[in-house]
Amino acid sequence: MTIYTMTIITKNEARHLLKQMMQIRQFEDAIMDLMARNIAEGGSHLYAGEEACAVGAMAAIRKDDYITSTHRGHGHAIAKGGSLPELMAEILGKETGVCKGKGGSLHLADVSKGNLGANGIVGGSIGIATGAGLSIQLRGADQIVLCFFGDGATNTGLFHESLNMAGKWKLPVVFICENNLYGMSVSVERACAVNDLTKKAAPYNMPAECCDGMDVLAVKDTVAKYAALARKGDGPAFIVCNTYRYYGHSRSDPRIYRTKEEEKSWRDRDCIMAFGRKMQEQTVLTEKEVADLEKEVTAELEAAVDFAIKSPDPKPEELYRDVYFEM
Amino acid sequence: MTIYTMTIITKNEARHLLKQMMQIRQFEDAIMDLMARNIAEGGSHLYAGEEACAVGAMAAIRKDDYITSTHRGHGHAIAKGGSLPELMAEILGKETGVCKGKGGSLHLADVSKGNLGANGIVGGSIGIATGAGLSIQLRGADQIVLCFFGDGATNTGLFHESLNMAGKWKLPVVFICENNLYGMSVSVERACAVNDLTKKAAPYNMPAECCDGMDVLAVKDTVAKYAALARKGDGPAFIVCNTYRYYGHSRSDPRIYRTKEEEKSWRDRDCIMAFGRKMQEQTVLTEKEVADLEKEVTAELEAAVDFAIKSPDPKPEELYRDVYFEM
Amino acid sequence: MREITYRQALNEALSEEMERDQSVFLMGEDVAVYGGAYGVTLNLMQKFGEKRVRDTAISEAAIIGAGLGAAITGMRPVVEIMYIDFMGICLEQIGNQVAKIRYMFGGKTRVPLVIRTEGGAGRTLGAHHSQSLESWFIHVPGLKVIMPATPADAKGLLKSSIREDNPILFIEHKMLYNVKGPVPEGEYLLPIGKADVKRPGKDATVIAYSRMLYSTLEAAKRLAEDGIEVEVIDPRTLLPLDMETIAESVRKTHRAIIVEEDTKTGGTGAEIGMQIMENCFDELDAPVLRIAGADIPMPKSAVLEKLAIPDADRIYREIKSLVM
Amino acid sequence: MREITYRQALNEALSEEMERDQSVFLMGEDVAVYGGAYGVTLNLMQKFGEKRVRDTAISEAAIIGAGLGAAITGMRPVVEIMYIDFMGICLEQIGNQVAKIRYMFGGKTRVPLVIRTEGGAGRTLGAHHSQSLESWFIHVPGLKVIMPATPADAKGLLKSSIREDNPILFIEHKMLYNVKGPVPEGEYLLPIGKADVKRPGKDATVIAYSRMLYSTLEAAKRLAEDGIEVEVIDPRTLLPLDMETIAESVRKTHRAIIVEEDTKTGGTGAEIGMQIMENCFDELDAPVLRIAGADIPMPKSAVLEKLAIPDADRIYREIKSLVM
Ligand SMILES: Cc1ncc(C[n+]2csc(CCOP(=O)(O)OP(=O)(O)O)c2C)c(N)n1
Ligand SMILES: Cc1ncc(C[n+]2csc(CCOP(=O)(O)OP(=O)(O)O)c2C)c(N)n1
Ligand SMILES: [Mg+2]
Ligand SMILES: [Mg+2]
Repeated sequence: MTIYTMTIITKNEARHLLKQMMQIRQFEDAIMDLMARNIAEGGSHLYAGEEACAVGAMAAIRKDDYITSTHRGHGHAIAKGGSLPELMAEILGKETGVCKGKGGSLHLADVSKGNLGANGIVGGSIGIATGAGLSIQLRGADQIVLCFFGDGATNTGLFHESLNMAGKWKLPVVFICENNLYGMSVSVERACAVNDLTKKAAPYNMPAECCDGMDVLAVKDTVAKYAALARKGDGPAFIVCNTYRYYGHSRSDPRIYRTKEEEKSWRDRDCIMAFGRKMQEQTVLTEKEVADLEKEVTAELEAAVDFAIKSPDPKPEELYRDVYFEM
Repeated sequence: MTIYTMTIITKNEARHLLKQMMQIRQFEDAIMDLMARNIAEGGSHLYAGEEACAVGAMAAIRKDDYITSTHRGHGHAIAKGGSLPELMAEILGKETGVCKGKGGSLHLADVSKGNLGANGIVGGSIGIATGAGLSIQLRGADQIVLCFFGDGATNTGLFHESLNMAGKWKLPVVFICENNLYGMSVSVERACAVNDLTKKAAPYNMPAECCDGMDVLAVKDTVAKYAALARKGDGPAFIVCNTYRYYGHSRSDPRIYRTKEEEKSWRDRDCIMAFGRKMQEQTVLTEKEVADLEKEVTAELEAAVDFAIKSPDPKPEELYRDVYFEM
Repeated sequence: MREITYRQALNEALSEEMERDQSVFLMGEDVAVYGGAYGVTLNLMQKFGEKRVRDTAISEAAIIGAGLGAAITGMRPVVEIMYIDFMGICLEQIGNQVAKIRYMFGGKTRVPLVIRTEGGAGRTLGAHHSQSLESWFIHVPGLKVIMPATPADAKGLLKSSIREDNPILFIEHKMLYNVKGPVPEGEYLLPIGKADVKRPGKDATVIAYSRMLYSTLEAAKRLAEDGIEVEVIDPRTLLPLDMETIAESVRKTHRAIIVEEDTKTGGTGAEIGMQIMENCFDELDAPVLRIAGADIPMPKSAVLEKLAIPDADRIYREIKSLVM
Repeated sequence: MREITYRQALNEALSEEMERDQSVFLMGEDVAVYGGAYGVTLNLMQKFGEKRVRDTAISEAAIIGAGLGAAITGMRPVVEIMYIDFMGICLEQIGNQVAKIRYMFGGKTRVPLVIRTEGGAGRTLGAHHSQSLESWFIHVPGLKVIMPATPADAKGLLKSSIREDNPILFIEHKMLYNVKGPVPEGEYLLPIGKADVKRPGKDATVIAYSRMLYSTLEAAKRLAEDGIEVEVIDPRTLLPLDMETIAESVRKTHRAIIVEEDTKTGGTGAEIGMQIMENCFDELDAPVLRIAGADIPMPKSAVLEKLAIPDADRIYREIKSLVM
């Protein structure tokens, strides 16, 4: 079990963090269920297990800050303030979805909430995040960007090109690598020349730090530290959150590349359980409060799923709409 | 002036190194002249100033080893045993050129001599070099690959993808960065988040070392060390040779991005002058021998230029030949 | 004849060629331990070892570059790019290096490299996992482009591709992997660059490849019930294109239709249609018809996705109104 | 009217738009200190400062990605890719991200991004610096593709592009930078998606763009001496294509020729020709003729390079034998 340092945390904040993590977990579990019932089609890369990363990171930034997300982006979208019904409807490709049913799981985005989008291309958002950072710098704004990506993405060329640009120009971007040990079936050990992913930032003149991605407060503190630096013009940083995805890479994944023991050892450190327990130990939340929260979230998710299922499909005339902006 | 450590070197080797450097210098000067006379058309990125890199590196490997080269590739081609007349004819796009006049300056290659080619794309050869290393490893051969590229190329995605692959698989590739301080007009300082380019290899689990790219023996010794490691299966290495190109990036370059003083300070350390002087100081070569060598090379170049100019253009029927291999 | 799936046919082709020739090896993302995102390379690592079946990092450009480097130094690599949608990452390496190196080097090298990938829509995966980008590649001289539709064609053409000394882009279709069909046992090779008449007919020539072949054959069956006999030709190789077989058919039927899944504008149908016009203008009773994908990024919605690409119904209707 | 070069026209367009709108900025390799490999951005850094005219590292994918990120967060970037030959490095970012983001996000964003590049042969630079790859991009829905030939079109279209809320690929030609032509002083905007009749005629319609416009106009002059009056149309925008203007002309002349510098197979001429067939089949007296580049990597040799792309001579001869 993770050893938490004592952190001063308000009831409200504890509730918020725990609730968001629960929302994400239940969101993903609901999708598993919808897939099993053949209601959700297509690919969905589930974030279950990694909730502390998105929730901790987002708790460290402002509403008007930007994020970019990944193919495993449901958690980021929820933590960045996305509406559960709209997100769920998007997963089902419905008209009421946050992208009108045109994006789907791989392209969840809501620019109005600062979420510049999930991406079907591994590493595909890292340049976009860098450009958002450049835009902030050019506009003289004091926003920042959190750029999420996986361990696998650190092997893409675009990752390196972008970090070099951000490092050189001191752009306000915090790069967050969610290291869940695998890129699909290929482990970090088999894909990367080094296992210590903080080394990936060595050529880019930015601080790099590892943190426990199963500990929402550890993530929050680490991100907060570098977000503050970025915000005051000190440039980017690279954070590696060690975490784990509970489900397979995608629905059809038999997970032959990892062991049941490994899976169990990570589930034993589950971020929601651990944080709930800790908040109770620290008497920030009561057992009942935690249980009530869970129920509250269950009700929210039921409503979201219901909304999504009942929502209509996009109308045929949507097919050609929004390919271009028309004056 | 560079301080040389005493190295035991035979007359033959000294002659060989000096001669190759002279060949390259005179080759490039001949092209400058041909361009001024509008006989050479198209782009030519001249290697003058950087001769010690190619010559030193090639002196450290075997004939059956491979190299990959760059847009600034005349020096590599000559040092890897290319024939001066064939190379000069190729620059002029003649039928007798090493690539039958179809490649030109940007694509000098001679697979039969282990030169897997110059490249019009910055960084474009780095994957090819990596694949040649993989091929060696798979075939169980004891060859190695030298992969040349510039400082600018270290900012390309392909550089990073390739080094990661080579580092992970311990491929027998020595990556040689010819750091001439600029990628076209953009200095390393303005392009790269770090100035110390050896840091670029930090994520790739390979040794990285800087050497004086104006000192042919320093280059040779450094390359020899890592070539030996690669050959015995210890994997790749990254070498940065600090050097300087005398001419502009290309013919039309007014060189406003650098100072006359900077140019002079490097010319004062000219690799040919310095090595010639040193060989005389160490009584390996006499003044007359050096002068004779120079004359010998001048005659060779005259013959090469003459051959190239007199060679016929490719015949029209060459246009469609060799797009595909036909059984 | 025994029936096996398209996936098995491909797997057999790889396995047989690896057995036959030690210089053949496989490399790509998740091709080894996982057996390929769509299972095409299942069990090959177990059979041939980790040296010859290699998982790579997510580095598409390096995969192609390294494949090329190995191909010109004695090996016969078969590399995989998981989705054709990712090709934009490595198109520089394919277009500038792989396809041009032989010509640029004055014919002094050969490039026995096969690049396998898959494309197409049908799984509601959205805009980054549903594209048909073959037309980018038919615009790359030096490359050959193959898109088999049937298990037998998949096997015969993949085996021939691996033995070919030119670089091949071999494009599979994600919706065909489970399709079964007859495939001869043992050694089975097909010529590259040869179209196949999949259904004879006299009233119109329909050119269809990859997944669209199936929708087209279904439409052809329904048209036959209406008394319209269309000849269905699968070019199988898109570059070089077997215009002889196509033109011969068009000269007989006087009508041509191209069915393609890719977005219409700038698509492969434009080239095929244009070549038909160039070769058979005086024989044409009607303009060549393109039945193609909508000019849009592929939407996630299953309903919209279905509308975005041709199906048997639409093919049937459009051909019928052309021929009647 | 005053005459300025194509290069100056582009430079003016950039300068004026940067003065007009603080959110416009430039970024690319060697665009600032050097002023651009072909001098298009000369003096703009001096005028607008290093913040708004930015030299980047050699990182084409990041240039596009960063341009996109800036475009959807309040800026109007104009980014440069030095040669169109390098596009294969960043085509994923252009094709998957830049062009699709608006649609994928349900219309919730706009992409005011201009990607400037240049292409074409003529300087004997060989296979990696001489390509014409526009047809890859007309196959990318969501993008607009512009290829101006004259200084006035260059200026008017670049200014409109910078003000447009859709992503634009703006392709210049390396052999046109020194070409002079009349350009109105001051504010001058041209509509995107509108073809221009560059020479009126009645005997055939010739569609030519970018550098080929000049060779075509030269051929047209010689044809006129032979009594053949061809109408020369420059589409200027290749995506979306102004088929109305072209079709109207073809309905009048009954003959169409496309002159294109790119390699023929899978080229832009295929799409234009196919659309002409679709729109004007019954009006055509002859098949649409493509006069195009050879299907080869561009050879270095000046002699071969000249043979590889159409010139006025060949255009003259081929049109003459079609029309006679
Ligand atoms: C450029 C690219 N290559 C390959 C893929 C296929 N793919 C999708 S997710 C994935 C693994 C990504 O690993 P990582 O970045 O660690 O993220 P994770 O899935 O572990 O969250 C792969 C290979 C892709 N979508 N994009
Ligand atoms: C991918 C790519 N981008 C840009 C260019 C244009 N270009 C040619 S050489 C060069 C500079 C290369 O710098 P460096 O790698 O340091 O090599 P050097 O010229 O200094 O030897 C540039 C930008 C190119 N050829 N390829
Ligand atoms: Mg991962
Ligand atoms: Mg340099």
